[in-house]
Amino acid sequence: MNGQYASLLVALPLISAFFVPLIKGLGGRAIKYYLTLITALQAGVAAWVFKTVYTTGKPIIVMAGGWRPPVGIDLYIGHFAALFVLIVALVSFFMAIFSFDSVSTEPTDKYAMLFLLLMLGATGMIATGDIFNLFVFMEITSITAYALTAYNKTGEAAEAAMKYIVLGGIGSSFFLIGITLIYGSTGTLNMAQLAQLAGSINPTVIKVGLSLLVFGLAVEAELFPLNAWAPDAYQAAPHPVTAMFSAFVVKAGLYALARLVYLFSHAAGWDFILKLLVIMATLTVFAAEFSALRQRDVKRMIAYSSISQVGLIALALSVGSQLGVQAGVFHMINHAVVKTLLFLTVGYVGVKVGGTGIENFSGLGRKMPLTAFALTVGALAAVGIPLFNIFWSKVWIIIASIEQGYAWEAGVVLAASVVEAVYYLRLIHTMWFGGWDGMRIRESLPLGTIALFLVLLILAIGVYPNPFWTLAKSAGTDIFNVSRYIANVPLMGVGP
Amino acid sequence: MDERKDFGENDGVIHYELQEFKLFEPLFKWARKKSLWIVAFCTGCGGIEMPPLATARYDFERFGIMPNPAPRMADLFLITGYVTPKTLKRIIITYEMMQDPKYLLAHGSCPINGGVYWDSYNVVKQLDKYIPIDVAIAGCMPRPEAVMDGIMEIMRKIETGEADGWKRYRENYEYYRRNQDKLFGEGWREKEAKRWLAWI
Amino acid sequence: MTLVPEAYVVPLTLFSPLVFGVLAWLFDRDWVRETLGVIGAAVPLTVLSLAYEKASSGTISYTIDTGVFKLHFVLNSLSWYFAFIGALVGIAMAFGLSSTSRRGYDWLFSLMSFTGVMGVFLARDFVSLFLFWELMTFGSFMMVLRRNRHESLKYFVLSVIGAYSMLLAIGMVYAKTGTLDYAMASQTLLLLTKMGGVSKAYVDTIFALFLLAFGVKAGVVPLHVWAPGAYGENDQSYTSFFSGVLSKAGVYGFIITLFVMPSLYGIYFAMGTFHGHLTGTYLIAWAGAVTVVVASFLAVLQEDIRKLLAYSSVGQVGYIILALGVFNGVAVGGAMFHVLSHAMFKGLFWLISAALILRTGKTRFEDFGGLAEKMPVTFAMALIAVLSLAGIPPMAGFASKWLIYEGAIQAHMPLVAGTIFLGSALAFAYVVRFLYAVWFGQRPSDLDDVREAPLPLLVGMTVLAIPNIVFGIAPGLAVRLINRFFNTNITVNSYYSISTPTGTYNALSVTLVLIVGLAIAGLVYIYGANARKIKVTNTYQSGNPVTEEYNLVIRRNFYRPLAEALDFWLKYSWDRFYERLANLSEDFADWLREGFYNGNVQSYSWYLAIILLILAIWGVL
Amino acid sequence: MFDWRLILDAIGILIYALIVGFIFMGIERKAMARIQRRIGPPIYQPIIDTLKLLGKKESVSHGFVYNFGPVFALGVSITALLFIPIANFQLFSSNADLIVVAYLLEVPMLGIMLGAMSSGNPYSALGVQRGLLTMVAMQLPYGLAIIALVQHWGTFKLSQLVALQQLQGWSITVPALALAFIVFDIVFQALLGLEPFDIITAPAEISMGPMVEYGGKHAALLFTQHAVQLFAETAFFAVLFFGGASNLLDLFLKQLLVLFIAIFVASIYPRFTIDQAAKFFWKWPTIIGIIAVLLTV
Repeated sequence: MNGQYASLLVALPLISAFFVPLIKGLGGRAIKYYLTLITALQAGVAAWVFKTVYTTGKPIIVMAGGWRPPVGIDLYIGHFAALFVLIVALVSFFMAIFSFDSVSTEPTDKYAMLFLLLMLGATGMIATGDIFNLFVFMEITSITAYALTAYNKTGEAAEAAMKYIVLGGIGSSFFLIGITLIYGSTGTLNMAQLAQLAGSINPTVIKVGLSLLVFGLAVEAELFPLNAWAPDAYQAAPHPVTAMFSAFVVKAGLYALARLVYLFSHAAGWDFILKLLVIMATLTVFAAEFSALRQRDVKRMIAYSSISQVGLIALALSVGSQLGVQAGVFHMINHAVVKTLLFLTVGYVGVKVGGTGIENFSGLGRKMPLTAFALTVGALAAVGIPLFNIFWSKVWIIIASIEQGYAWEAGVVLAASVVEAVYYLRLIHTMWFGGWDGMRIRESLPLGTIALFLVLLILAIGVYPNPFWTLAKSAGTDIFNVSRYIANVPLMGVGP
Repeated sequence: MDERKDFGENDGVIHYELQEFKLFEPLFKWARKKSLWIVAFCTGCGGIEMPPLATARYDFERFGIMPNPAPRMADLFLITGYVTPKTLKRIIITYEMMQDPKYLLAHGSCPINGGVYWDSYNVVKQLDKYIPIDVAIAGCMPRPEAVMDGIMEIMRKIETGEADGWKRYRENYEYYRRNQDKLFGEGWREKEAKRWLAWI
Repeated sequence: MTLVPEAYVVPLTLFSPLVFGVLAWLFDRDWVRETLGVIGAAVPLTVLSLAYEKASSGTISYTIDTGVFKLHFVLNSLSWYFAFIGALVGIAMAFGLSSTSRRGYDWLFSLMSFTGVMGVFLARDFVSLFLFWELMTFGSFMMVLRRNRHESLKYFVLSVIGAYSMLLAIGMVYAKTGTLDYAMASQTLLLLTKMGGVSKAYVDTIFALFLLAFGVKAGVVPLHVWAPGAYGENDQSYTSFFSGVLSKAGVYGFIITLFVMPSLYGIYFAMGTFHGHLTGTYLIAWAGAVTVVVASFLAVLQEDIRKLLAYSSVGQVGYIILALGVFNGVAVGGAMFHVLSHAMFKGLFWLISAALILRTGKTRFEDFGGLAEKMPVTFAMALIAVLSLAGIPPMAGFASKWLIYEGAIQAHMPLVAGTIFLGSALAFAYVVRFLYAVWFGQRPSDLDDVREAPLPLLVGMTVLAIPNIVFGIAPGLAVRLINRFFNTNITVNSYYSISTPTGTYNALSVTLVLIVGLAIAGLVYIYGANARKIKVTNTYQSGNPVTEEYNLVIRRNFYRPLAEALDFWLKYSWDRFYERLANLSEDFADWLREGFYNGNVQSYSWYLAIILLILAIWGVL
Repeated sequence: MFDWRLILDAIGILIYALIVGFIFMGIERKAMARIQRRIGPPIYQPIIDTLKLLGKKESVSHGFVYNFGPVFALGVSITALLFIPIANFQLFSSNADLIVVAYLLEVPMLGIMLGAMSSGNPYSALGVQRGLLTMVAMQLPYGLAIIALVQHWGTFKLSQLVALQQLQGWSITVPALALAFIVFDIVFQALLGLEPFDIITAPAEISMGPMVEYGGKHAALLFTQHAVQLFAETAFFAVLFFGGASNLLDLFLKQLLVLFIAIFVASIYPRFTIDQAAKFFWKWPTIIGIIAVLLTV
């Protein structure tokens, strides 16, 4: 099993997505079983890739059509990509199981296709080593995301999808213009070669190109002014899809942003972009936290909290030190785990109790004890209480940002996370000590096991974070250390 | 002393055994004579007669007499004028609260025989039936000199041991108690207290 | 040391409460939970007392490597002193809890805060301090959350603000020195201040952030707002631990910033002096003084027993902060002694209030009365606690307050010493108010069937009452302990007599002469006629007959004249100020959400256009 | 362990203090009478009163704490007395200092309050409230006076204080300490419960305040306590400001001087209400005290 099988990561979801119409006739449940099977297979391949990359230590380079990189498109699955592709696969597998109960609207085959394409898009964005290929996968992710947001066929879902399409469209088109500009001046689309030539491009072109690239990805990565679409999209999308949005769709955007920014670290005017990103990230955390304070709908509240945590990751990545990027990646892992658990439990309550308004959550401790317990652990983890996982990464992010001289930004972020503590603890209080209408709801076994697995994962990382911290460190250096990235990619000596 | 019927009186005001000081009795007798504390309880028209005694002209403080508001500490109880049943209730309660070697000085003729109000329905004609009197000073409000003379009389009686009003009250408590109950009716303390409850 | 091998001392003290807390929460049967809880609280006490001579002579260190950070713990004489006080009050709390709370929930979170506070005392580097600090705050918060949401949120927000300002300070220290360990961080910081690598403003901000963080937990005045709610709305026997020991974590923080990081001396000198006193510590002294006065005045005017004890606790910790601020040997020695005596008598007070509320179910003063006959043992404990808090000579409270007086006046801080006098008089006043309203006077009819407090609670009370008397009569014992980690120039002539350069206090002679005096007075008393007991209603009401229905007692706003004298000051209250601030921030949040996420796409696309404009301008320049 | 000379001294001083204390109370009443051009009671009248109270044949009690209150008050007063250096007798003053004595002189108030509170009489409750508020009010100026004193002399030990004053002249002669003297004198008025601040036992208003339920031997105890307290406080005042005394006669004269200042003030001024007293204490005496303290720092 040499490295080339890693291309299955992209191929498998693509092929199986187009098989779905064939088995449409067997009925909704069969499609969902098929979906779970495919996501399970994808998780298996991703685990194998993860094992090989982390045991050999060398990244896997998949060259499309056997052509050497600057000409052919290559998939560069380094430490970060291997780790995150596994996370994407696992989360989609869990959400596939979750969509058994939660997705009820009719065309489930369309849902399954979109689901797989979304997973494909995210995996592709993370694994690709070529800018244009990155654009293509980004387009796939966005378009499936638009469709999935409108999947519930309610008025509110349609409106959210429309907003998402308008903003996503503007963003990706500017991203494309940026790519053409850079391709025009360097003549190559391969990231490694771009990094080599970054210093020699004439300053105005690289400044405009880089800014457009960053702008395009910022819309996808939900930074402050550009994330207005996010809360509505998260709320309107079906529950499993929201979990996938916050767990890895945003992360893919963030990863691409970080990868591109660090690629052009030798370009002129690079530190302005970093400063802009830091400011946008801090504002994201601030705006999202405060607007979640008086939310009546728990799902929208957790959406805001997810946006603010993503802002925190963006701050970590754009701080500009290796420690910052490592802390950012560690936070990505923790955030993915916590947000999946939160959206899973909130979605499940929304399905069972009908609606995710805060009044449905009162007395949940006695109504659905297991879900309530999982939701409490997720909430406490999100707040950053010690013995839970986000505590460690948040401490490192704050220390890293202060080390780089961003003490004020760290202060604002900490102030905002005080607000986060308030609304999460209000939720916990209503859940455990709120009034109770007396009837207890039986919880389904598979979702219970998933929730418990995630809770145990949170506690494991929280109590003994060492293994996950080493993972995050190697993934972080993979992004930050561009020279190693260039060395790993076998470039043909062609082009200027 | 102990064969007396138990009237369920107020906290055994009667039924305690007396403290007999053997050694210092003469010293205490002298001290009781030389320091009489007056309960500030002025009833009837005589109340205004008492302050002149404290002024520079008569000055009863040179005999060690001092007005004292609290009955617990006081020894001398001045009844300074006519006594209505309502006041008599307060007098009895205050008298019983005073601690034992206590003396009663009745001013004016009203406590003796009703005086000017001899035919009034609301005046206690003979105070002696309800409270033992040690010294009575005649006169329809005796002048300060007369009161000073009465005080000298009380001090002499303490000296000789005749001022035994509190002993008489203890020994024939039935007599006093029967008269009181005849006047006010049985259990008058609770009834009186309940009457005022509404206003407090 | 043979019993407990040295390597296991620190982990046992640290983690046994949490482990047993979780067990108690899992096995939620009636007596199983209590025994587990008490064992969990007893283990640190036994381990610490066994490790006494080892810790007092050398140090026992212990590190946990969690990969992300290396957590380093050290048990030396200073941390042993604080940990031992914490363990003592902890065992008393455990006894108290076993009779006042029937829930595993309370055991879990009280023992979690126990672990937290032990971690704070034993920590030797900033991250473990921050980790256990958060754990302690979270544990105590959950105890309050169950009973009152508003108060618990107020408590949590303030202490999280404190914790995050500490995190900022830690980050700033780490940014400049690169290490997180106390000793190394302080050395490098000292060098940097000398060579001018660190600006003065940088050092001031670090100092201010630490002051804020530890001020919140110690309850310095502007930040004390959470104390009445958090201490009051709680299971009272847990509050004995909460106010007795957790406030000491704040005090311990002050000690870290002032002493354990010796380099900060350099920093404090760098901060200049204010006619003879270091500005940094002068500020702390004045913060403590203001806390003593404001908290004591508020305590005197309270109507609820829990609020009174809460404000009094804030006031007493104000004493400690004041003494630390005075920053001369005697005062700091006094502060450490007051840490011990405050933990003892305040813990005792809270256990007494737990017994009262458990038995009568009432908390306001106007419902109590005449319980002295009904609960004689608790009354005796209350007397001990009252004498100790008011600082009556034979008790521990007096010894520590005496040292603080001496220190403050010696250090030529006259006005601060003046506030101590006012504070001790106020302490006297509210303690007598507590005695009067609860124990004496006419007993309301519904309190007639009140029984004595349950046995475990009484055991807890005795555990805290004995040190009050022992350290009262023998202050030398405590001062010898304190002299082991601070060079306070208090000389210990013998276990019962201590003397400072300017004064001496021989507790034994004071006690003996007091006993002789009482004997003389007793003789005079016995000589007179033997007294007979009379009912409460047989009192002098200017002759009027009195029955049980009369209210013979002034239990409601007992100090109305003081309130009238202070009405100018009482108009301003920190509580209302913070409520308005909270509402302001929530309205701002609403305004921001309506303003920004207003739901129409045109405005969203305008935001995109703005960002493009910024990039374009940058591109052109 | 027992050095008999000290114990004999103590007993001797105690009896001396008791008698002189009663004489001072007598002088107080006699002087007030003479000011009002009355003859006034004999000087030893308080002794007679105490004997009469002690000789009462009956005694009433409201429970254990009611009895314990006066006993505790007298006990602590005796303790306070024995820690003050009386003339040339050192007594126990070597092992306790100014702060301990100042505290011991205030603790009898707690004893009286304990007894008064347990008597369950509204008047005594009012008396307790006023007593405590007076103490709270006068504590700040009292502290400031003591601080000024200590800062000037630099020591807390009473015996050392006396020695220093013998050498460098009385505290009165120092200007700053003169201000402290004025403050201490006003506070002394409240400590003794004399006229302007006798709100505690306001006879006309709340019938003897805390002492309303005290009779017989309890009142005798309180009278002896007041005598010992009077002697102790005048001695304390003399030690602090008039340089102690080499022999008893010298001390007696100084105590008389202090007493007469208090009597003259008492016989002139009417009574403050309690919040007026609090406001007064926190205005003038505190300001003078702060000035005194700042001058000596």
